[in-house]
Amino acid sequence: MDDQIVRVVSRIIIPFIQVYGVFVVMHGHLSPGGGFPGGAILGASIILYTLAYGAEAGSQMISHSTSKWLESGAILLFVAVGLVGIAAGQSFLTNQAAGFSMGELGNILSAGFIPIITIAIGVKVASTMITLFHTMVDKEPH
Amino acid sequence: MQVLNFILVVFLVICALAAGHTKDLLSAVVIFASYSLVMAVLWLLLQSPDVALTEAAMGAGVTTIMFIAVISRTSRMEK
Amino acid sequence: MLSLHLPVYALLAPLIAALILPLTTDGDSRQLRYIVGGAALCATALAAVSLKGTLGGDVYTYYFGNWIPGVGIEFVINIFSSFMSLVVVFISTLVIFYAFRNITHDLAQHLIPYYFTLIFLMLFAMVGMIYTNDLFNLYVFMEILSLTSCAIVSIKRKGRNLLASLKYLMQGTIGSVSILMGIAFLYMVSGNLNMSALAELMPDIWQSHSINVLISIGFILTGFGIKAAVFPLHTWLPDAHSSAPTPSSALLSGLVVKIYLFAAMKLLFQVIGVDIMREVGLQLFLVLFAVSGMIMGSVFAIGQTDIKRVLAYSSVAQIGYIALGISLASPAGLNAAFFHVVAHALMKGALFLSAGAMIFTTGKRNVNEFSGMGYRMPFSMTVFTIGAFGMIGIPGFAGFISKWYLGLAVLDGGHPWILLIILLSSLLNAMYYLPIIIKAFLCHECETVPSVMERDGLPATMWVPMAIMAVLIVLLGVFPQLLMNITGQMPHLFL
Amino acid sequence: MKRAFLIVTLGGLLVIMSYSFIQMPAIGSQDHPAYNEIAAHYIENTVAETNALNVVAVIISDYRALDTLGEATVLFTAVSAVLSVLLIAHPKPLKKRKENHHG
Amino acid sequence: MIYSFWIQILEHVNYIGAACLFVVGLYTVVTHNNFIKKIIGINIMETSVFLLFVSIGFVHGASPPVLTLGDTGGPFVNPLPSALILTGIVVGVSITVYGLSMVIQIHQLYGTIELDEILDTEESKDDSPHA
Repeated sequence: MDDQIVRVVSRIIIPFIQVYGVFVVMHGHLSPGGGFPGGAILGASIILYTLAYGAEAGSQMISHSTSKWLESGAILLFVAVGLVGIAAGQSFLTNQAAGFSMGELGNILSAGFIPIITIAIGVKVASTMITLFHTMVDKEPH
Repeated sequence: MQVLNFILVVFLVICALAAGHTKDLLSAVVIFASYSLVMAVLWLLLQSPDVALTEAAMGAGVTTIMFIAVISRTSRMEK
Repeated sequence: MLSLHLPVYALLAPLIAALILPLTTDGDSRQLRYIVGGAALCATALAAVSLKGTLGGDVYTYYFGNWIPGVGIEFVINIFSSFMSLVVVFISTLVIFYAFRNITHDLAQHLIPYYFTLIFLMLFAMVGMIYTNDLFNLYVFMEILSLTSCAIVSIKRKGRNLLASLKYLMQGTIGSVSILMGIAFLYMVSGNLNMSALAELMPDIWQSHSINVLISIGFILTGFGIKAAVFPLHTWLPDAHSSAPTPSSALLSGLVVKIYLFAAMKLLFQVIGVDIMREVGLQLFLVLFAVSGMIMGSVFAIGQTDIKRVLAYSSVAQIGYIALGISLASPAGLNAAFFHVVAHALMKGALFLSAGAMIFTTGKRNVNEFSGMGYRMPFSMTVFTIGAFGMIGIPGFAGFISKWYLGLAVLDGGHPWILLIILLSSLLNAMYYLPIIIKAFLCHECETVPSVMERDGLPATMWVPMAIMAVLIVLLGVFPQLLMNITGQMPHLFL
Repeated sequence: MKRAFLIVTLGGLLVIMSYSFIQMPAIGSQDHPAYNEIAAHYIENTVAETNALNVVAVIISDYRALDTLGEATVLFTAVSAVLSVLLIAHPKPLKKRKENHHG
Repeated sequence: MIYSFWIQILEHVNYIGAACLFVVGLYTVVTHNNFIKKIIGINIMETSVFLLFVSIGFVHGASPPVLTLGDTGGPFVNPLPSALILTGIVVGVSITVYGLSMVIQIHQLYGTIELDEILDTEESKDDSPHA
């Protein structure tokens, strides 16, 4: 994996991939896309970084403990959003009636908790893909 | 449109058969990746862009990377 | 108002525990035990309190996000779902406490938080599967359950575990894809995923698209048959259940397979309906599979020497009993099946936990090496004996009651020949349980010194769960009305 | 022999499934039973009820959000399961990684 | 008669293709000894069900279920199957990755990923009493 060309090219394109991934996540409720593909794209950018610079550098960029926190935190955020509904006197995972701001149709900040949940899914999918890949290529020290 | 649909479905079945038939696991995985991509195109044709995008990112992208990571750590040929 | 959300809290408690476990603890700490034990007790308490609201026979529904059923997801909380979720959570809690010490025997320290994470995720999935009233939601919970139940087998990382777990994963995934295919067939003709709505539409669908419904029944029954290890599809079970760590075996044998039977039951009775089942003649078909499982499971168990393999094959036979009760499709049959679900969960739990305690202390797994075990580990062997007597169906233990009621249901349903098979199966059960017990307690050759250690030297987290299970088996055998009063209210929800 | 039996069984399955499929309305026809009032409900009420445009995203994150919670849990389960099979106990990983992280 | 039969097939080609893929995937899982091939077969089975679901939701001449500001005319495809399949794809990936992780560990223990070879080794081990 000591290839200078791969490193230079991936250093150039990784920011673009990440921007695209963030775009897909953020516009999930307005255009095709959403948490799953956006998170997978974000995860793929880190996987590309790992492929170009080696497993050591990749696990330094997103360390194991960081991704552990991201994984649990994303679902906890999801559950917390759901519990807001109960706190507001409605059911679990209630959107409009629980007092989430609906915003203006077509804006990024609209549709109540849908963007929050999309971001949670995106973070979850991305961190999962990174952890899985790092675990798979992590060899036992001989 | 129906003709393209038909061709894609036939291609899918051929890909599935080929992925089962080839002895080289790496080829099988690459055939499987192309299967996933064709599936994504078919879903785009069936007007489900969300599913197509997800399949292209997850099925053809991440799954293939994982398969190749495993093949690089195990053996490449099927006996 | 608060009690309305109790089922959701009972669902979320294990999930949140599973999420924070890998973050806060690293293996053998006191902190881990506090979090795990606290969460398990909390889930049990929540399930128990949510049962209180339904004891009078009330049924209420929980709409997630306040969406109408069909558009959103719906939970149905009735006496069946709240009581069965209490059973699941309670027995899991006992097993979790048992696992604190026992699992250190099998696992490296850095894996222990993940083990409990997986168990809590499994609890989440089981409770969700019992409550849900939506087909696709059922599928999602089912996938969590099948992944976790494979993972708590493979976590031991021995060759046998990995092979058994991979086999389980392959067959289980074929099963779940079959179920998803069945759901697709149902969705195709109805456009609805809500079970109650589907049940209302079912007569019309049966008129217009009977072949789709038939194929769907075929796929769904095959899938659940694989996952619940109904006789000819049971091949993964003995490997997986015998090689797993002891707490995993107790959970998998005692609870997980039954959850799939419950789900199959929901689909058969609440979606397809008894009338269509009778019209197709499905009942006799299912009875045949159940009966052959009752016999063949015991026959296979006789030839085994590994104690946990004996217990695993015995599960195949006991699943046959439950499936028989269900496929009779009469109130008496369902009542007997529900009673046996609880009784078998307790008995198989007691058997696996006591066998695990003996393996934990002596390292012996082969039943031929068990001579004199009754002197060396009297407490564990007594619990084992109580469980085994229950399995055989000796009066005074819980297993007898369920067999008795099953026999009555069989006579009631007009299949008297099955009574002979129940007797034969009990005889076969006795053939492989009694030699173990006799060898353990009546050993003339071996010079055995009675154990001087109190309760076999087991830590309290291990012997207390075993004792609770043994006491409950005897209690249910002597006072079956305690449970019958509750299970008796369930059959009318299905028929 | 075994393989021939398998092929015959699977072929039978294929024929039965195809037979039942042919009874259905053609692909894309609007009188398909699945294209019912629930699908219409999603399309018609999405903007009014949730103020978002992508109906599929609304379904997965609002109407059927519990499915998505379950699905995120499936991913979490997969990570826990893979770590339980493959995680290696590094001698002193925490300290070293933390230093690198801050430095 | 024959001609109308082919028209029928052509009109239901996605459904029948899904059935074919299901059968091919099942055949691959059952007949192959190689674990990676088995996992590919399971993936094919899963995608076949997804194809069936998406085909159920399709409507001729409809637009994708993404509304645009102001204009809400015209038929839209059924959005529910798409949403279900999004979940299904992720579940499929999870199962695949977990299976692959076990394949890695099995390869480390046995040195092969062929089921029949592993069973041979296991049987020769079985002759000696195991602990």
